[in-house]
Amino acid sequence: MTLLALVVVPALGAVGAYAHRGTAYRTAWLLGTSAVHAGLVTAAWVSRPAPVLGGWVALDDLGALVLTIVSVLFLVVAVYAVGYLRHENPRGGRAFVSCLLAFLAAASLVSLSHHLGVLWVGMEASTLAIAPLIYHRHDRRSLEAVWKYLVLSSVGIALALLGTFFMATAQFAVPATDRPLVLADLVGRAPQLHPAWLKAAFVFLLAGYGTKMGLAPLHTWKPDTYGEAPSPVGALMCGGLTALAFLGVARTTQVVAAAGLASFAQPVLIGFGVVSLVVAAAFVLGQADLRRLLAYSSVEHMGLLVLGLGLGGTGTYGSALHLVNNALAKGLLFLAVGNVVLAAGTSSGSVRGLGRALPISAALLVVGLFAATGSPPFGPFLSEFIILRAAVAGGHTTLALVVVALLATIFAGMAVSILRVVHGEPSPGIRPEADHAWLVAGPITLALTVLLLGLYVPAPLGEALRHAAAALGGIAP
Amino acid sequence: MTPLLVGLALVLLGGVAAVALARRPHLAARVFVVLVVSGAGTALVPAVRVLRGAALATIELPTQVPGGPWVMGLDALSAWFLVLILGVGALAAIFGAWYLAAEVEHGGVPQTQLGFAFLLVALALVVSAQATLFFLAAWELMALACYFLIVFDHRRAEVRRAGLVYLVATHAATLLLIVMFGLWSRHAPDFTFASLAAVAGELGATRSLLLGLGLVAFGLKAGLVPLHFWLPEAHASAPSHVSAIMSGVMIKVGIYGMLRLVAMLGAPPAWWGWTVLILGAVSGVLGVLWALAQHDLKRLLAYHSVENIGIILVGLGAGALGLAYRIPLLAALGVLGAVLHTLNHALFKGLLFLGAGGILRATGTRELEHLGALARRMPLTWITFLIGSIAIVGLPPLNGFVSEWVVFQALFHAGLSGTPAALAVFGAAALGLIGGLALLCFAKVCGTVFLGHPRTPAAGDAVEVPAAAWGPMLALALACGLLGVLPGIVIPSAARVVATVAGIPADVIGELTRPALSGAARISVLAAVLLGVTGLTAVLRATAQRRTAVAAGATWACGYAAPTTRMQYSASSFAAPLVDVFGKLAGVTVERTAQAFATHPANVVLDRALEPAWRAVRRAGARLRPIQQGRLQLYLLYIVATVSVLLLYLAVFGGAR
Amino acid sequence: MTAVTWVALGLTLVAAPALPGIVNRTKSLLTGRRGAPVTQLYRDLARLWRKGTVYSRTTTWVFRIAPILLLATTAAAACLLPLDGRSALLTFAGDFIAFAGLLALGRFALVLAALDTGSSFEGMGASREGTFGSMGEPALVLCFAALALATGGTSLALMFSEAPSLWSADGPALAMVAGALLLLTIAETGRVPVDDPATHLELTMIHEVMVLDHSGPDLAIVQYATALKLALFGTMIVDVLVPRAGLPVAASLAVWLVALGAVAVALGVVEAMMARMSLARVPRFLVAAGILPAFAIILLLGSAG
Amino acid sequence: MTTLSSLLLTLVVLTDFAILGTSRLSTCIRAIGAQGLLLAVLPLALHPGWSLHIIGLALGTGVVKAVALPWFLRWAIREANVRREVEPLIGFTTSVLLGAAAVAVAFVVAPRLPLPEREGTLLVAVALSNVLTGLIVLTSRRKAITQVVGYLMLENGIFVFGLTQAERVPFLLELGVLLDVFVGVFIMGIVVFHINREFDTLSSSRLEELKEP
Repeated sequence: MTLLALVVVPALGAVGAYAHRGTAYRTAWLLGTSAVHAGLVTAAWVSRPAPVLGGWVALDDLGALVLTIVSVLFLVVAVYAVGYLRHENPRGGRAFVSCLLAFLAAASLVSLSHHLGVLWVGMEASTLAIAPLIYHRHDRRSLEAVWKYLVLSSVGIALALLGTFFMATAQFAVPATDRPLVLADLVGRAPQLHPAWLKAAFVFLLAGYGTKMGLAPLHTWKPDTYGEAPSPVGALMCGGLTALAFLGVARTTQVVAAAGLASFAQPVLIGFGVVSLVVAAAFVLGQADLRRLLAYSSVEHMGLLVLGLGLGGTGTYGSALHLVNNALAKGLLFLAVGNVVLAAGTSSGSVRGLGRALPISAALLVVGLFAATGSPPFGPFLSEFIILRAAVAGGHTTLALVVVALLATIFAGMAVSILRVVHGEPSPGIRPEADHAWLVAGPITLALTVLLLGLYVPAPLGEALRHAAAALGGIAP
Repeated sequence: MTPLLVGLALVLLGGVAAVALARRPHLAARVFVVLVVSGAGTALVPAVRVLRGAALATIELPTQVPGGPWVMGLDALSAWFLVLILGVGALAAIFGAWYLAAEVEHGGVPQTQLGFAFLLVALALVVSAQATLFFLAAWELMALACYFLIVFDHRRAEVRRAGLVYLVATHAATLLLIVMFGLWSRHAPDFTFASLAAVAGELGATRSLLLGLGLVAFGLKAGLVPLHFWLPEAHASAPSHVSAIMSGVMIKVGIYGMLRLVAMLGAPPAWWGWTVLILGAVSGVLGVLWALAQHDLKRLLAYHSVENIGIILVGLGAGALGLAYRIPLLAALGVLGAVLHTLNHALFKGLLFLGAGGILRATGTRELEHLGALARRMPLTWITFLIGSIAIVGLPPLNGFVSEWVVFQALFHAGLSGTPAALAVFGAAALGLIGGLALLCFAKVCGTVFLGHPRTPAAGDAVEVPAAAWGPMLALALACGLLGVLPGIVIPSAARVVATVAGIPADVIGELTRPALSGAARISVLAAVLLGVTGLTAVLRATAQRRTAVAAGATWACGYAAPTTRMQYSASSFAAPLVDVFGKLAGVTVERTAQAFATHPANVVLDRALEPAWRAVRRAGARLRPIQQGRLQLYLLYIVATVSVLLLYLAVFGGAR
Repeated sequence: MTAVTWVALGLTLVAAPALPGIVNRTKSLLTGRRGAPVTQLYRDLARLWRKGTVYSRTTTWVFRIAPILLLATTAAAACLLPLDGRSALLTFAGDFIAFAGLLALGRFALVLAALDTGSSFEGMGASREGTFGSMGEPALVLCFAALALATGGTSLALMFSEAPSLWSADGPALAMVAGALLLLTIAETGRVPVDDPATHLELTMIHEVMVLDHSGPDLAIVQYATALKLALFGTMIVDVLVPRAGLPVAASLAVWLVALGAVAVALGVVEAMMARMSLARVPRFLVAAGILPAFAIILLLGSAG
Repeated sequence: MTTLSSLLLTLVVLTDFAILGTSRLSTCIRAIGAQGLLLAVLPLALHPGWSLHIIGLALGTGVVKAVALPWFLRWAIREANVRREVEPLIGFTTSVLLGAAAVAVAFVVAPRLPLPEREGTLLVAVALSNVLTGLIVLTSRRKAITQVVGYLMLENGIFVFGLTQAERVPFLLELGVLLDVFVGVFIMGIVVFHINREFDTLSSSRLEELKEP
């Protein structure tokens, strides 16, 4: 029941939010639904619910990680949205909250689906739920952004659908008792899957979900979308939506690894990882616009995720952990940038002196910078360390050094852009009310959590990560 | 360990209190000083006990992350650095409270105090961390705290630039350390230092790689040439008491890292010893040479940090050669020299930077060409600064001499060893040159800042700093004097550090360092002789002068009647003959006109190598930019192309399982 | 440390002012002049000691203490040298660093005193003194290193008492060291061709222009200390060249004094034969002084290996 | 594989060429509608058993792909006053030649694929042809609305491939897929509508404001 409730509650919430006209009512509805969702997730952690719907919907550790990420991030964004909606009144406010909640429902479906087809349906639904949110300003730029987002994501996700069918085709040799595209059966009988179709499925699913993750060179929608989306939506996208897409890639890898074809998948994943890092490094340098900067930083982190996945061994553990850390750190950074945009009216990076004019948000921005670039003792450091260690442990010392050089470049680029707006004499016209409690409470929580995760990985989380790594064919360090 | 934790907590509390009491700056400063000093004092207790031979202590922090527990422990090596961190740190905190008082209305002071407290705590944690992730976390905390201290005056563009260069450099170091520890830990069950040290024997060829990576990463922090590029600007930009900590203490953490690396990995290969030795010699010579070219007081002092890191590394290199070629005496003397010089440099460089801060506050400038004649206006600053200068030049009877003396002996013993290490004796020539150049440089500093005529009204109207400022300077000066005259009091403790690093039992080290100890006693006698002869000569001259007239007059100007202050020898011209000798290496552009002579120093590595490299990287990045030109059809083509490439891969590798 | 050592120290202190006299006398004779008597410096010192002192109003206590410190450091350095050819008053491993350090401290004091006057001339002299001093430093260290390698000792007493007995084995190396020490003596004590104590053009001076403002007893102390320094460097040359460890005490001291005189004569000959070189060439002169012992070290390392 | 299904599949490829070759938007939309209709009939022809599953699939496909979407696209063109030309980036002849090459590739590759049953070959070949021609339309046409058409072609190709698995893939899932495609195209249509209101022409080449400087 819990599992279905996780999807149904936000879906009903979406409908409920659309039903009423009052803004206060809608924000309360948003907060309430996300709190209930978070409660359900907690309940699912306390006692793991059994699979339902013939094993199509189930909760394993990898799914639980993604689900938790999305739920926590959504709660934070919901709180943030309360403050945000006071300053920005998006046109079609009703649709705003409804779409947010619809996204939550779709995301829950993705996290819970143990059927690759359902996974695809959820993924497409989450893509579509986000689209109206990007367009909420109804101007040319956001229109262009949403158009590119829609077309590129749709093409990507169409490729993923083709891959899903390939996966079903790969099952032709297994006994008819196996349920098609159900994860447990795919994994359980992976060695009997047809290798060529499985590999083809992997290629298309990777390209498809990779587009949604924003792996270079499939990332091209990302900067435009992140640059135009409202900050709460951006935070959800770079923390939540990417995690969902990664889950798609991870599920595929899970099957491929179980089939003993990891040696086919790994070079591809590593290749995507390195290319993403290179592209991120190239575009982060000299990037003035803060939100586009975050988009490229997101490309970087997606690269790290598939890199860890591709390295195998402890790298998968690193990836799973990095998924959590990335969501927290990027969510924090995006909301902090959101405050900057609220205060200065632009994310173009032309403001100065936020450290004086907007101290709390500026501090959050700086913390986010160091967290997102993997400085110890923040959580991302831990996961990046594990991934890099997996690289050297796997004998990829050169790769590790290249990655380190790229990470250093990205750090330099991000530090230049972000610290430039923090320091200096404050620009005129910065609205200090962006440091309001509603607007900083969420990011502060994220900052503390991401710091905590660098120092203390709670036992249940550690256990989940270990199982997730094992499911992906790796081990815990 | 408890006093250490309590002490560090007190230090941190001091920082927090400074922020909490931000509305009452005087009270905040006082509370900050009291808490930091008492915290440092408390934390020093276990460190001193360990240095006097107490057993090692460790605890595990209540963290829970992959890679094993976060162990915190104090051995002699940690304790030695802890003493230096907390000792200089407490004095700098006192000075800093006064120094920052003038900045209160500009804002940012409470945050700076907090950052300072964080820096001290992070430094202490770095040297007491005994597990990889803990070490890296403390390391980064140190780096970041320091960054925010450097950009205290972030309204100035050059400060922001210095901060950024520093930040990127330190982040690069962190990343290299990550690779190093990652490589190392793949053989170990967990990431604690104990486990890493246990697998040191199984590393094979990786060991060399680790040492190489460690040298670069820790070298970046220590500021050895050519990795020093971030250092001069950063040290010059930070508030002076922070500069004192950075130059005196923080860069030593790089040395600590190298020592810890040797301690954990065992005897390094000979190439590492040679590299360290040669880089040390190069850093020493170039550091002091570039210092000579400066006329910004703090930047000049920062370059001297490069020089002194060079001297430390010459010692460490000699010690490493001793370990590599199995010459215990050489190993003991080399590392002893390095360890002693680390302490000594912290004392006198801390003193000099505090002095520079006092001068900056009193005159408003750090530009040598704008100062002069401060000896009359600021006598206490002058005396302490002079003591620091004599110490840093390595002249008897002060502490700098003692450690250089040990390093020299190490090099001579290398020469006598009859092994390939004998060539290290040429390092002595480098040390000699460094000493001579340092003398020239500090003659320039003392002469232009404190002696002669004031070059600007600001220098002429300077007022002596209050006790809160000269107190810490005096304490450091007394320490310099004490360790110079009675070096025997620290050598046994330093020997314990050497035992930890070189992996030689303490009693054997005691035997090996006995000549140093007895020599130290003679140095005390020599100091007494010097004092005696000076007194005797003074008395003699006094008797002579009692019988004859002592008159005051104008300086003899070789017949010229009306010399002006503009005719005084300037800092640029003082260093000119030497800068001429070294030519391009000195990194100076000279401006010579009929009326004036001026030199413009450059940060050779940063300006001529890294800046162009950085621009090249950015250009390369810009080359990729056209791929994101906004056309959707093109983006779709990327997807098609990517899928095509993947399908090609599939076609090639798709068949077999 | 015996009474002989004290006697030797006393002799040094007494005989030192004679050495510049010998140098100048030799030079005069060789250039066809009679020249001042050998004891000229004694007379000068005595006269200066009785004269009044003028201190510039610009100067501080630094200016006053510098001559004293110069003499004190030189005298303390004398305690480290085995003047009697056997042992020194104070000897310990690595005392050569103290020797070099003490001389450097004296130089530092004198340079600061020069800058204390605020005069551009003295600043110029100080700058030159510091520059050339710094470049002489590695040469001096390398000389000590060569001697240490030859004798196996790291104290001045061991180095200089053992060195002369090794001529049969390490003759070329020792010759190079002796040559380098001679060059250093010239540079450190401000003799031709590096510096000319007798010049009258301030712009070309090094040492002399730095002490322009010293007068009376102060000037006497500075001149005496310079002479003492010459004696110390001379003694080092003597100790490398002349084996006197086996001689009876009195003979040893006598040989030493005679040899010291010979060194002074040699300096005088050099001064007579050579002209003052341009300032730009001095660094090369000092580098040459460093290369000699470096070669010596390579020779010694080669023979040891 | 019945003759009917072979015929239907051939017609599907022909509609692809119609879309590639035409210069008129309305023809494009008519062709994609026709393709939807063919696809709706295809399951019935392929799986003569006519189970509830197959009938439902055919009905759903017919409603969504043959009726709703073409109607909606036509509405968008009308309401937004779109000019009726296709505006290709490459010529129509070139498009057709490219399409022919793509179809050739598809028909060369398909028999080489290790398929469970031989009869599926034509199905797979047509599926791949559709995917490839869909990609050609997507990358070579300027107008936003033609890109929607290209996307639909791509989806149709995948749908054809999915028919090889129609027996195995549950009905619920196919419904979900259909629904998603419908909503996707619906949203795209709305965006197209807005684009035209904002920009005076419905050419997506004007949508190039967001880029790296």
